[in-house]
Amino acid sequence: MDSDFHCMTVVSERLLKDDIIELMKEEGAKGFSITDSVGEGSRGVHASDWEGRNVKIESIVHDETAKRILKRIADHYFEDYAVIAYTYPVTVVREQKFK
Amino acid sequence: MDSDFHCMTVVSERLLKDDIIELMKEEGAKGFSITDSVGEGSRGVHASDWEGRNVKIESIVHDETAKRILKRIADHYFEDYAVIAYTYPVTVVREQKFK
Amino acid sequence: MDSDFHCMTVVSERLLKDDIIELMKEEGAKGFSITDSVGEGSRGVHASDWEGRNVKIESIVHDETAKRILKRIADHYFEDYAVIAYTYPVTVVREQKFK
Amino acid sequence: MDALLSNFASPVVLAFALGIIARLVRSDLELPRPIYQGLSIYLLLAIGLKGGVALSQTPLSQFALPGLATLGLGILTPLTSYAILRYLGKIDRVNASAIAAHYGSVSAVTFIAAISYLNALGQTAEGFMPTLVAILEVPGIIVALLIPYRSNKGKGSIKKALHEVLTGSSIVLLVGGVVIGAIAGEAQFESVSPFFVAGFQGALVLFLLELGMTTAKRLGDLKKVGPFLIVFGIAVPIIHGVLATWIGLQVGLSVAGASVLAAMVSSGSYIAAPAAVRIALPQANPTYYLTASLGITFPFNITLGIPLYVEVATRFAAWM
Amino acid sequence: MDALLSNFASPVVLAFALGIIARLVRSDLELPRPIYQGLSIYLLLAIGLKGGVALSQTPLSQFALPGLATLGLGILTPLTSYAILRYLGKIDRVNASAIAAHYGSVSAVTFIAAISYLNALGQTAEGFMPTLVAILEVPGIIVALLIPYRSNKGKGSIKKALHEVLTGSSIVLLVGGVVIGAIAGEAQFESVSPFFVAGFQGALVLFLLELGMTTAKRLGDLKKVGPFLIVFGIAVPIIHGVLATWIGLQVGLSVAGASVLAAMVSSGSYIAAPAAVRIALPQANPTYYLTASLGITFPFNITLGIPLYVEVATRFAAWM
Amino acid sequence: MDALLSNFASPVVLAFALGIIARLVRSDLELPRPIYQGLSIYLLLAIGLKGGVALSQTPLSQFALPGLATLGLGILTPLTSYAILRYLGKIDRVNASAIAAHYGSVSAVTFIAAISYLNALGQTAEGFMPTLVAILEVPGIIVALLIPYRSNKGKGSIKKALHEVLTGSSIVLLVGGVVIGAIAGEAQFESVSPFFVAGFQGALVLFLLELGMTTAKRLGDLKKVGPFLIVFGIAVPIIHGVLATWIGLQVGLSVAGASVLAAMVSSGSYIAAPAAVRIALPQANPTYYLTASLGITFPFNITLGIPLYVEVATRFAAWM
Ligand SMILES: Nc1ncnc2c1ncn2[C@@H]1O[C@H](COP(=O)(O)O)[C@@H](O)[C@H]1O
Ligand SMILES: Nc1ncnc2c1ncn2[C@@H]1O[C@H](COP(=O)(O)O)[C@@H](O)[C@H]1O
Ligand SMILES: Nc1ncnc2c1ncn2[C@@H]1O[C@H](COP(=O)(O)O)[C@@H](O)[C@H]1O
Ligand code: NA
Ligand code: NA
Ligand code: NA
Repeated sequence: MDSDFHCMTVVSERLLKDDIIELMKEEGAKGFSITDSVGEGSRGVHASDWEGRNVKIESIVHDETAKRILKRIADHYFEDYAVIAYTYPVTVVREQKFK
Repeated sequence: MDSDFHCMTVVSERLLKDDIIELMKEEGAKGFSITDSVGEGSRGVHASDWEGRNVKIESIVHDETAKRILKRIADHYFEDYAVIAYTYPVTVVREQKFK
Repeated sequence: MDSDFHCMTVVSERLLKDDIIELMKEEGAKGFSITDSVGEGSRGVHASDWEGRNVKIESIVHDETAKRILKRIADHYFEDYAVIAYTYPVTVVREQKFK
Repeated sequence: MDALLSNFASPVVLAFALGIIARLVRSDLELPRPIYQGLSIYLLLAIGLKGGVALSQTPLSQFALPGLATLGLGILTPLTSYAILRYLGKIDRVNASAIAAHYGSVSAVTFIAAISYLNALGQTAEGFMPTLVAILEVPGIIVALLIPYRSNKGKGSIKKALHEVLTGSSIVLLVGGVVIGAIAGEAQFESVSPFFVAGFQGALVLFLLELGMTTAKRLGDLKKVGPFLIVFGIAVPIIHGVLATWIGLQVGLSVAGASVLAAMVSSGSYIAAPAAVRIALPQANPTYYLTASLGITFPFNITLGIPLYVEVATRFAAWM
Repeated sequence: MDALLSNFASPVVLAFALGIIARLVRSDLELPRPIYQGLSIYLLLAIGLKGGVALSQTPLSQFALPGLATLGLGILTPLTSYAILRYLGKIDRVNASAIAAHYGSVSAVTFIAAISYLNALGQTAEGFMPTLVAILEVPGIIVALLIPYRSNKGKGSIKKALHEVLTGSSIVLLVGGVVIGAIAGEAQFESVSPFFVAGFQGALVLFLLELGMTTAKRLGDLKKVGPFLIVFGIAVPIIHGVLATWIGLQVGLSVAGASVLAAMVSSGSYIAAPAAVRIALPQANPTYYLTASLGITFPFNITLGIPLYVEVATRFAAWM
Repeated sequence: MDALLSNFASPVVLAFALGIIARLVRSDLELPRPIYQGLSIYLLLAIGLKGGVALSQTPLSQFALPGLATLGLGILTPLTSYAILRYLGKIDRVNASAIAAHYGSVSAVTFIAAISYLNALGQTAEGFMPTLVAILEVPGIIVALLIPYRSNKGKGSIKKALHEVLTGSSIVLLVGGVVIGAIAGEAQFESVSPFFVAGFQGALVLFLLELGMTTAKRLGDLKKVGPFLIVFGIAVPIIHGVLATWIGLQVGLSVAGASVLAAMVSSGSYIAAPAAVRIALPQANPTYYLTASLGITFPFNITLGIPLYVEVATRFAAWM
């Protein structure tokens, strides 16, 4: 078992889905899982009110990768878009799957 | 980066959704995300069998807030309703978003 | 509050849903929550492309239980199926609910 | 007898049976939830609209007595149900009123099934019947929920429960449909009638397929609820149904109208009532009330109950 | 006047009102999202198909002028909107062009409501109108979005926004439907017409029920957007609508056709435009543009606007 | 030739093309999954019901031979497919039987498309054809899956796979529909026929729009599967189709009936078979079997194959 891995989680308006996945892959994520989500945050209405729901994107990545993704998402999207991001350590087996 | 934050998670029958969100806001949660969920637990049939699915409510909140929410949910709802609650530490950036 | 508990998480093609739940119960899980999920991983196309989405199965279980489930899922399913599994520690109240 | 057989050969009843069988053989057949919800919105709005158009052509005088009678039955039936559950069944106060709330209210699908059954026999009930469904839906729930609250046994919020039932989607769609239909009238309704009228029976087939699958889940709980509740779930509808037939004829309904009223009054709610009861009486056990109303009374009514009420209404009418 | 009243009694408008009321009384009524999406696919494809079948029977000469006029209006209206927002409303450049993009594009539902309204009056617009919707949808958005980009105020990607709007589902379904309808022709279309024609009005009722609920959410934002935008959301449609009526008649459209063109031109998009604007101008505030187009202009148009344009078109035609 | 062209102008085939194009231009168009599932439940139940009503009017003697022939073809086609894949294509045992299972079973949509195509030509196949679909669906899968198990190459559970395919939703709906239709008979079926018959072709348009989008995803995998499988996916349906046409006519089917049988037999399953194969042979690569049956054979059949089988059947019949 190996605990150098993190679950990198992003909840954002649906619009950003493809961009965020691309960003994650660029930083080295090998896979991801997406669930539909609705929510409320600090912002008032956002386009997703009309266009559809939020997405929650999760990717099991290496520690360092998570840090880089977290930073890039904050830099690029926090100002203008409805998005939050966080990460937490997880234990996996057969770590080669995520590298 | 800041790790005094927790992801407060509640899985409950849909009926309680609005009440639990209200409770979380009262305790200081600044936002939340909801996903649909189905499940099975210690209870047998519950109304959500018929009425719809469970909801999973997640909120990134401060450490202390999570503790208070956890306690209040256990006290108010554990006896009569289909609900579980747990919390785990997460790392966020730009913590002001959650305070 | 008690932190000997873990959230055991499995993301797999829908096909395996019932088998994985059975496996979890055999190992002592007392409940679980399922959400719909779509994703991409190391494998290319898998049957779920056509048949439906992935499922994300989460179960709050004791530390030791999580370890056993993780191992069995890796042994049985990692080779031929689209599935990942990981676990992380959570804090719960009224632990008897999960034992 | 013939009529009974023909009921078993109706696509609607057969689809219900297919749903049960699909579950029993553990098929993966599943009507997606949004489709099920969409169908139920469609069905409720459709009966509301048709009822509204009919109501716009009904003089108030003709509607007043049946309306009052329905209200009276809505108040009476939860009380009789409660008394039987409590004193014959020895069921505790909270669970007794939880179940009584269901039998005080109405199952819209049973109502629809009754209408369809009569259509197949070539009979038509009064056009304002959907309005009676709306009248019947709420009071019985309130009456039953008040029982434990009067004795401080309620842990939940009766105010919330009341709001839930009054603004629940079935009431909004039924009453909303009736009002829209009444304002629009026949001419304006024509443009939407291929959608809401011609498609109705077929949509009902899909809906009952799903309801069959849901019922099958409940059947597994039959042994949990015990023999008393099973007898209750068949005997009480018969009692209430026969009573409603008689009263319906007395207040001037046709044989078809009295039969439909009987189907409504005898039925147990399984949408509005469970939601309200869960809020007002969270400590009541849903296995009891869901199994009784959905697992026993509903299948009984759509197979044997409705033909029975029509038979009884026909005989009563012949005497009168 | 009579026509106006009859519009308020149409099931479609009444369903919209019911949706608003359901939200105001905090009902739990909800049309599941997949149903809503399915309905909008159905409605767009249906108007495309019908338009295509009609187009296959229209000589190009008859269609050329109205097509060009629509294109011209699609370029003009975002500019007038922008000017009014910027110089009368003192709204900043980014938000002004975000809102202008919505009024340059078109609301397909307003178009459909206009067609239905005219049908109820016994009038029929030219069959190629859906093609005009497709022509009108895109240019206005592009024109409006180019304004801030010319002055380096755009932070998002206009290329992505363009792709979004050109391949957005409404364009694909409308244009695709028109092409399918034109290739298939009347004979082949017959087999699918019970589904796409007979069911249309009824499906629209369900759709507007949901749109009423969405609009109600927007109504709460009315105070946030201030009085200028409220006046804007009513006055600008009237200006654009009257202009379009006049031009429509000049290029040879019938009274019905000119009225429908007016409804289209005056309407604000709330599907294609918000998506594109969110991508191209993420810093613009969605509360402004969504509330204006969906919360103000849409309800105005389907209740008062459309009857007004028909009235104006009738009078213009009498003068000419 | 004319018939072929008219097939390309049918709304159903054009909608399939639109679906492919929508994906190629990367449109965000998407039919929500629950709608897709709802439509497929509707379509399967509808063909079952219609078939059942027809069956109730068919003497057993007329049905026995075609039924047996279909069963025989269901056992033969997976074996020919396997032999070709294994010995001409040099594909390993597991993947060969995985693919063979698909060609042994049947694509219900291809069946429906054949029925529709013939209707457009003014021809009607025997009413009991849906029953043949049910007979054809299962045996081919079992035969193909038994091959690797006999030689201990199966890692999964063939028992589970069998249960899956026997209780799969397509079998339950088809067989259930046939039984309901047969019991209900023509008179009882009338009330649901506007929903299940009149709406059918239109619903099929929406369904094929989605199937076009799914197919487009598969097209990207064409290079992964290599030239052999592409040739296989066209040649084998032709072989099986021509054979089935001949046999169909021999056992007394009409030209239309034999053509529909050919479409069924030649088609590759992409709902029941993938699920069963995934369970019984998890190590087989889904890219191969999904791309072959859905990416190659299905589009071939609904555009060129079906008109070809009709042509062949017509000529065979002329000889006989
Ligand atoms: N504290 C929070 N906890 C969980 N989810 C949140 C939180 N804040 C925001 N979200 C989610 O992120 C989305 C965007 O948030 P915001 O940018 O704050 O409007 C919301 O719609 C929620 O789904
Ligand atoms: N051990 C568990 N792990 C994850 N989810 C659970 C667990 N126990 C219960 N749940 C979820 O919580 C809901 C209510 O549980 P209960 O109150 O035990 O019936 C269930 O329907 C599940 O969705
Ligand atoms: N690194 C990852 N992080 C999150 N989810 C993943 C990851 N890799 C795979 N998945 C999920 O697990 C499923 C199967 O993955 P795979 O077996 O790698 O094809 C995918 O469809 C994803 O939903
Ligand atoms: Na009742
Ligand atoms: Na416009
Ligand atoms: Na085949």
